[in-house]
Amino acid sequence: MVEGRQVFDLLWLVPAIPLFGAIFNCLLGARAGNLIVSIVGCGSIGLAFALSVCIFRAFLDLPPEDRMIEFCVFQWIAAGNFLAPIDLLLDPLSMAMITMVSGVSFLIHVYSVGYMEKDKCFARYFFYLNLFVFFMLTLVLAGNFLVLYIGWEGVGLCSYLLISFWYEKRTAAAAGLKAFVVTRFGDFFFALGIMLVFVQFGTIHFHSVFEDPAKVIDSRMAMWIALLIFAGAVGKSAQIPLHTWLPDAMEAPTPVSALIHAATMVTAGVYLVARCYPIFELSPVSLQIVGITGLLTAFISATVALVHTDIKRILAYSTVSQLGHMFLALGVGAPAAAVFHLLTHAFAKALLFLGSGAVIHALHDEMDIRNMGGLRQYIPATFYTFTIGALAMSGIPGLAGFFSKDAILHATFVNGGFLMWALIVITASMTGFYTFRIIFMAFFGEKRWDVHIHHPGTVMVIPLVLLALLAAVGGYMGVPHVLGGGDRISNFLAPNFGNPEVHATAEPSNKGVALAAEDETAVVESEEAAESEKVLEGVTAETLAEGEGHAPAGSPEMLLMLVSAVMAFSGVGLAYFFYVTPEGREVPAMLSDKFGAVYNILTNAWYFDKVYKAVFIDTYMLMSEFFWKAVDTAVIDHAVRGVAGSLLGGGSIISSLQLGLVRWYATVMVLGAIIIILYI
Amino acid sequence: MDVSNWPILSMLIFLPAVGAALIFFIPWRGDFLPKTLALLVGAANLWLSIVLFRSFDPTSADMQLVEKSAWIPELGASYYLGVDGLSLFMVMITTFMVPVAMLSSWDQEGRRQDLFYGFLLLLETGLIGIFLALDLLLFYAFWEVMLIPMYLLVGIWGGTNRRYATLKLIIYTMGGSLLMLVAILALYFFHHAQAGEYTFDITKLYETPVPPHALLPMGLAFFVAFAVKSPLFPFHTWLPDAHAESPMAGAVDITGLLIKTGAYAFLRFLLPLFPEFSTSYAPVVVTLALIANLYGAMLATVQDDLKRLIAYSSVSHVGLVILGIFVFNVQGIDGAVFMMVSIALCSGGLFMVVGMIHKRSGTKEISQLGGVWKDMPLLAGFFMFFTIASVGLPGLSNFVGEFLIFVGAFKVGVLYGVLATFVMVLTAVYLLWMFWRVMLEKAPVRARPWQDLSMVETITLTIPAIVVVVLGVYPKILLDRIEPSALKLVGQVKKEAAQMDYAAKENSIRLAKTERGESE
Amino acid sequence: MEQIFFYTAFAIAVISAASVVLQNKVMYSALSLIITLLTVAWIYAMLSAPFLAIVQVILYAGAIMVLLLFVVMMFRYDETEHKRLRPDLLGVFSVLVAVIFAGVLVSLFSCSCFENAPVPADFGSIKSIGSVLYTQYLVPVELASVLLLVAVVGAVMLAVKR
Amino acid sequence: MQPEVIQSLLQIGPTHYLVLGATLFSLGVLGFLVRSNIIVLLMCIELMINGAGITFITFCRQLGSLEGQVFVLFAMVVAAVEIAVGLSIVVLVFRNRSTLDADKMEVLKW
Repeated sequence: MVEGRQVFDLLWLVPAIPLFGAIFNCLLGARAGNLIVSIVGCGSIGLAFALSVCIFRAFLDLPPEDRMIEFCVFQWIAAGNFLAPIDLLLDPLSMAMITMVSGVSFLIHVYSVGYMEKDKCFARYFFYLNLFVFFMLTLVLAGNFLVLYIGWEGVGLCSYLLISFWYEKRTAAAAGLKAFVVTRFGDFFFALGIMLVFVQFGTIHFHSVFEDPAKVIDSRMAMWIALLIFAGAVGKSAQIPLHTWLPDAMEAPTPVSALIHAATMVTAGVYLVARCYPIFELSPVSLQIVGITGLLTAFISATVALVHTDIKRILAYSTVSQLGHMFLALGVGAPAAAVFHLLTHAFAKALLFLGSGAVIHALHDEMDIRNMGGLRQYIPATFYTFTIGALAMSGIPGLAGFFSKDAILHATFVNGGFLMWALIVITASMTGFYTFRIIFMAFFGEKRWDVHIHHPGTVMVIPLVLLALLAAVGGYMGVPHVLGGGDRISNFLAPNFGNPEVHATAEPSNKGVALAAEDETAVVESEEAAESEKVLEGVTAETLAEGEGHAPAGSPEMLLMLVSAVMAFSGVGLAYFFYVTPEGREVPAMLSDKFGAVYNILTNAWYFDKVYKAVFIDTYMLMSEFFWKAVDTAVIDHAVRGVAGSLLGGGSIISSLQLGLVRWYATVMVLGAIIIILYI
Repeated sequence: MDVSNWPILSMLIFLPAVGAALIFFIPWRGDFLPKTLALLVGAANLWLSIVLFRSFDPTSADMQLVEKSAWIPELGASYYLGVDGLSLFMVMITTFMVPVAMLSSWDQEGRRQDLFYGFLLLLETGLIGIFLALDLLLFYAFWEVMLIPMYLLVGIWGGTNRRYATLKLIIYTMGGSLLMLVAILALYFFHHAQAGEYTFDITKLYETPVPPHALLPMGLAFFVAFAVKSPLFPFHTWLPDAHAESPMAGAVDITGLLIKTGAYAFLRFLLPLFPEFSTSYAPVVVTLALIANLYGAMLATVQDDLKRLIAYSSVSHVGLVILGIFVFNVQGIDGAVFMMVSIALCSGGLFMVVGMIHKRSGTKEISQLGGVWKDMPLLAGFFMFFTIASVGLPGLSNFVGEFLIFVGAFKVGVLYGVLATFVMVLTAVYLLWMFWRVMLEKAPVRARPWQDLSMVETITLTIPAIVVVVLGVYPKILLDRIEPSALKLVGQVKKEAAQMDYAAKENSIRLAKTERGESE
Repeated sequence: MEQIFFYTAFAIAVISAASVVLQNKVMYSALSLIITLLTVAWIYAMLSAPFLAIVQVILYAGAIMVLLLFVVMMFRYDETEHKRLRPDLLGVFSVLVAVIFAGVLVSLFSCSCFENAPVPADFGSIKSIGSVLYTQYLVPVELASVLLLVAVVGAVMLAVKR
Repeated sequence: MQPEVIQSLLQIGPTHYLVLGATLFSLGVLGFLVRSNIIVLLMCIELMINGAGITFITFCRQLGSLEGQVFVLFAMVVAAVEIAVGLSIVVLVFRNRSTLDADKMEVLKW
């Protein structure tokens, strides 16, 4: 095995191999058969994964304090004092990310070999996928803002290409364009953020910016930079104002949704905020804004997921909701928890997406869960892996999701204040509810379809099993101290986010208290956003009553853990009650027509799409139409033609003097003579 | 062979002219021979410019390979050529784009192709002359020479109402340049009043302080002439017509070359000759450039004619270039020069692709196109490549130029930076929407599927594509050489306008702007 | 004595010139033109230019007027339809002409300081004019002959019916 | 009438001839403007030429040089040429338009 320092010199190979794979597939893919293309495609990612594992092992036996390796590939742009070399940075955060990204994408590559083999643009698909992984790895390994921006834009481009992969479908092309433009709008703010950093710090190199930002910029400037960078993250990770593109992005092939819209791209925003955390810490206001946005996103998208029927859209909204959790964790000062949740969520959500892909594959592209059901005995492997993923997702104790979500809940309770905690706990229960709603609707109950089952091939099942394993085991990375775990993830990320002990232990750190105090104002504002779901809360409250109610012993953290577990179980129980037990069958129908207004708000995803279309798109079109017709043709062109017209007019007047009469010419001559004589 | 004593610059200018003469005056039978000759001459010129590139010393900022000889001694006009960081790449992109344009119209039907190629070579002479001339009269001469082949190229081989388009093009530019001639003469006499000797040589004219009362009219005259040629906002209406009606290769030249002359002339003549005018009126010009930038992008969204759409996108990009020039800092000017080169490649590439679609479908209307991807995947690949390059994906050449200009604008004024950067969203909107309407979706039923790219067409598209990638990945080859001249220019402008230090006044970052904050 | 000659010539010339202009019938104006030409020949003689007088008589009265009369006779052109003399215009134009005439007179009388220079006896004779003609003005004479030739050929080409 | 006026009238000097020339010329011009028959126009041209001829001869007599007369000779040649061509045009016009009225011919109107 390559040991010691030199393994890190191969760091640049990690993003480079997928790039070579992509180039190969692009140029020779069409001619080479599907087999070669899949070998090259999966091979390159597998190699990258293996390399990152070696680097990870070498990285582990480095002492914690010097786990920060710089590596400059070559000088890219140099204009005046604006230096932007291509340099890579390896530290615990990026180490964790590249392993996760390359691991998950390797599994997804293997899965999509099975999923896509009948598609005629097989090579082009792997070209885009490899290119995507290349850009994602560049983004994660970036050493300065501009290299991160390269990855950032590249990832956006690949998601555009992959969403509109089936270009024949009008909705796919539309979704692709929508995704690209909305993320591009976020990138606009991110670019401004980079420029502001450059203007303030004089350099865009991460290390020199984040070493000691306090001495260069005051908190007000830090707020502007933080907000701009956060706006970029909002665009990419589909938070509230800019989240409309993610549900539509489900037009992409399912493995793409699994890779891009679950595991990797959408988490880029969280990674960015985590990476620039030192600046965020400088301005508490921006942290609050991040927290609140995260909370709002989590809550709203969870409510929407309750009522949706398309299996992939539910998962999309659940991704948006989980991302909301991560941003909330960042907002309340627990970046380690956010990253931990990111990792666990990646495994679980990828599994869920691939599982749903298998279901859709089986039912020949049937997306609507209403006409699924009873698939349990037909595709058992998918059912079991899907259930493990669902359990992990909804935070059932023992599995991955529980530990990471609990860390977030704890941090919110400690730093965020009671109301934020209450809201997020409700969201947690909703997560449990809609995840298991899919399972009960799809796998249990009577068969609501009649097409011949298309059994997923082994190539598709293996990744599912592996991911299930990861989802189950993943949690033990960060078992909190209270439950006797080593909380290895926080220690591992210590160099990035300061010592973990401060966050995980029960008594809130001094910074935490200050945050809580100021927090009342922000909470009030989120109050009226929550009132519309009062109704639903009523429903969950009475089920809580018949849950186990014994008073938990031990420290408040144990209590918190218990409450979150209870909420998770209540959500699952409710879903079971609604969709499996015979008498519960008509309750959802009764509920939906009783609260009709609330129901269709939720089904139309809070009308975000319609509002955006009316406010932005139509006005923009009108404005450009106006500019074109009124200003360009009418004003400027007219002026130009006016000048030409007047010349022509003048000419014609003069020409009318030619009467053709001999006499007339004679008189003109005589007049001339007179003038001459008078002159003399 | 020892190259240093060759008069490279004059050869660069007059080789195409010789080629054109050969084509015109020798009665060729058929088109093939003159076309190959033209291509050879173009390639030779390209090789010459590469020799020039190699013998160009990147460290020094002043003029190199200078050639000076008496032209009209009585007038004091000298045949004075020189190349520096700014003009080197203009020449190279010209010599590069002309053969590419020839290749792209290789199998273009239509009569008298040999004349077409001859005029193309004449156009190249005019353009290179402009970039190398350091004598105002010589510059003006080449400035007018360039118009004639342009008129004939678009006028004879153009689209349907080409007469109107070419006439508008010529009268527009001619009007502007006459103003400039007046200003040149005024400068000429002012110089005589001070230094006592008549000369058109720029280096001497740089020092002549222009009396304040005459400063505005003369500066304005120069500005209008260059604003018309590099279509800046109020004077841009000739560009969409000229593009919509231009022959396929001709369009490439308009975007690729003609537009750059205006922007280059700003750098070479307006800024150093009238520093006070440039600095005092910079905010006005910058706002005009911003308007052009956003306005061009907006208009491009609603166009139905493909070539007109790309014309407006050129208006938007050129707005950006001029913005880069008038922010007077190294990043801005570096970005502007780099952007000029990359526009020529990206928009040029887009035009060639549109030309190929136009040739097959016979129509430029987007409404009648659709689903081209299924019929022509190779062309779709190139179309996607050039669209993404124009949108400004990092790693391709447009991004480097754009980002440098954004940084330059941001350093000078936050509001300028914000408005300039916003265009990247609009560019994405109209380009990708166009890409969607033309390429994706179901193809309307067609008499016969269009056959994909021929060998010649693939070559014509791959060459600029490779250069775009190379410039995107390794822009240092350009940036290092542009930098010294840009620094010299900035110094020249700043030193002259010391009392109105533009940068100091502007770069107090005003943070009051609310629309940037993402506060919920 | 020669005053009487002058004044009679003056009167005849003016009257016949006026009649050329004012006559309705083209025939009559042609005839009055002939009279005018003859009086002009007479005036030439009085101004001691005998050769010219003779040439005038032969060329003008003889050749041109004959031609004119010949053409007039050729077209039985009925004057009736065409007798409009445009009296409306007469007023305007006579004013114009009067202005020219007055101008000339003014310039004449402002410096009427001419005196007839002494002149040798055979001043206007054929010998003297001939000698001058073929010494100093040889080239114009040749040109004049060419001009005449062209005129003849032109007239023939134009008028011949093809 | 003052005696010197009468005396000047009596004493025939060059001015008298010049006056005659001027009157002839003016009548010619008047005729040309007023009449609309082409043949009369030609005649008026003749008048004008003769008017000019008289002034020539008077000055020639007065200055004692023969050039004037030579010039009048050439003037006559030109007059002859002019009449020849003029009449042939008249013939043509009459053959095509069957009218000689100058006012009807405005083919050249722009």
